[in-house]
Amino acid sequence: MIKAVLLEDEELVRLSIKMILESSGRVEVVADRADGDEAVELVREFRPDIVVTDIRMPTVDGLEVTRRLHQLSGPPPILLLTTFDLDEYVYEALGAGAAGFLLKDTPPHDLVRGVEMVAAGNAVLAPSVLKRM
Amino acid sequence: ASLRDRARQAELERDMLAVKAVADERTRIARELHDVVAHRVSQITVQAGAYAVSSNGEMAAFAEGIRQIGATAMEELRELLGVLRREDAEDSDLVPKHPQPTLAAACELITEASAAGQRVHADLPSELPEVPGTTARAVYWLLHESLVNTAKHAPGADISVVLRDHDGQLDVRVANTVGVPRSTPVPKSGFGLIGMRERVVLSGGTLTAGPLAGGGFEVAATFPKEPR
Amino acid sequence: ASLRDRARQAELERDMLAVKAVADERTRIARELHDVVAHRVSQITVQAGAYAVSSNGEMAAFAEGIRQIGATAMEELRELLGVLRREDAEDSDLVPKHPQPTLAAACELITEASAAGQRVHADLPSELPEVPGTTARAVYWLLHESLVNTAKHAPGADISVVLRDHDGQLDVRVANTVGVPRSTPVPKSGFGLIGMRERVVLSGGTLTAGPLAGGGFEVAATFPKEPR
Ligand SMILES: Nc1ncnc2c1ncn2[C@@H]1O[C@H](COP(=O)(O)OP(=O)(O)OP(=O)(O)O)[C@@H](O)[C@H]1O
Ligand SMILES: Nc1ncnc2c1ncn2[C@@H]1O[C@H](COP(=O)(O)OP(=O)(O)OP(=O)(O)O)[C@@H](O)[C@H]1O
Ligand SMILES: [K+]
Ligand SMILES: [Mg+2]
Ligand SMILES: [Mg+2]
Ligand SMILES: [Mg+2]
Repeated sequence: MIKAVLLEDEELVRLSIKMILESSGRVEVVADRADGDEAVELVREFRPDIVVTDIRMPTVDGLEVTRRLHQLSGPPPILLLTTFDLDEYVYEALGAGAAGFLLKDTPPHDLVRGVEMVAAGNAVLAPSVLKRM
Repeated sequence: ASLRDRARQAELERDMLAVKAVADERTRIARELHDVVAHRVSQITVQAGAYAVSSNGEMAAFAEGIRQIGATAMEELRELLGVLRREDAEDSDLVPKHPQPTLAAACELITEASAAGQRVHADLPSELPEVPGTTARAVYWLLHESLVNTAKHAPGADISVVLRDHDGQLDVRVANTVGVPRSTPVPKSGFGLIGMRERVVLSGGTLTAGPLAGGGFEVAATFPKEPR
Repeated sequence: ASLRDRARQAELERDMLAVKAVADERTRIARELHDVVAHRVSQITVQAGAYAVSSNGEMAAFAEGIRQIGATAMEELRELLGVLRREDAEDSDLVPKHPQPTLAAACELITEASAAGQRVHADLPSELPEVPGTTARAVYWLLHESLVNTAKHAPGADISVVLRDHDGQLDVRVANTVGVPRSTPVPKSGFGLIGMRERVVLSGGTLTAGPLAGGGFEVAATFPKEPR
């Protein structure tokens, strides 16, 4: 079972993504929060295989989460989720060490697959971004 | 400044200002679309995705239908926003990539509407004429909006679509009977016919649209078959 | 043409072209939005509406949630389309169209909210200070979103709005009591406060927003009165 920490500020979206990941029977969301401010503590406490995080959040965003986690020794791989692939932050976050990035409206099975891939140490990019790179 | 300088300056500014004004406007609209509309559509799509993997079969089927429409809308929004944000002036005209509407695609709308349960009777020429792109696009969106409008404002109505190719022009007429009165009112905004008229005019054609004397509604347009 | 004519002509064209370029662009985008995006969202909303009356309770709740977000998105799209379509040439200057929010317009929101039945107590300076456009705009949207949020998340609450003009800065505080609990849940998305914060930060101000210790909610911002 893949242990995931999920960060997403919108409750509706957070619950939905949790439901999608857990319905696969292969991912367990061990902690979920509406902000990135506790990311480091959560990783220390839960030792997740992956951190799945929204880019835009109220105080500590996905970009800052990525930076903070990359100061830890042996940080878990990070998968960014975004509403939009045109987000300027995407490139910055990838530069900061995120392993992948997917759109929130990725079909459920592809989202689960993305999480599995990233947790297994691969890089995953939304097809629409790959096209532009 | 000398008059010559003033003239040169104003000419330069004229061009730069127009470009900049459009760019600013695009940025603002793009922002609004991104922050407001795309945000909501994404919420819908993600939530529908969660229910699409539910073990309740009926629920999953319904949610998957919604999820697919949402995902399509997101793609379309991305495309529109991509165009709005694309800075290179060359291909910066807002040509919609998505449906590249041809007359054949327009006629397919009729088949789709029938499949979706609308009662459409079509009278089309045996061979579709060659027409300029602006005409094909205008016909496509005219049919699209008319069929949507009928479903919205006159559900259950009989619809007649006629395309006639004669004397170097193309006539398109969509008419519908009254239909079943709605129990709950639908939101009316009136942007559909405005856009329709603009597209027809852009292609060099003319449009009339309005209620029929005996009840029902009619949209009728005439297009030139040669580019203007 | 004489140089003088050329200069005058170019200056005139400069202004007209910019206005026309923006108008054309808007019109194109408005059509695309209406025909493509609004159409999809409306499909979602209509379908969800049909299932919202399902006898399967879980299904009905899910569908109603989707329907509400869809309906909000449609409203927002209509508003955006209305803005894009607003034709009156006079005020078609190239600055953002939305309400051109001034502090006075912001304060009018309070009157409107009272008229609509919200219980607002306002404490405003006798004379509204001059502030930069970005500040006025941020204050406008702050008040707008706060009043909407109160109606949505704390119906029936007592609302206090305070504007204080002191020491070269402008303080704005909107607070509300708990209000009556809702029987049906409203869709929450959290976009409002994010947008609010972005606007405040853009104007060079700072914002805090969150629940009050004794229940209720508070939004408080401080703005510089000089442009940055
Ligand atoms: N097929 C039709 N049958 C009956 N009434 C119609 C029909 N088509 C249009 N109408 C009337 O004409 C009005 C304008 O149509 P239009 O498509 O411009 O706007 P709308 O459908 O109300 O809103 P939208 O901007 O979403 O398209 C409608 O509100 C409706 O009253
Ligand atoms: N006046 C208020 N009273 C009580 N709770 C509030 C108030 N304002 C905001 N909240 C809480 O803060 C959350 C975030 O508010 P925000 O405006 O960002 O989002 P929203 O209103 O849920 O959705 P939307 O994106 O449509 O604005 C709300 O969901 C609500 O829980
Ligand atoms: K977001
Ligand atoms: Mg977010
Ligand atoms: Mg219409
Ligand atoms: Mg809100």
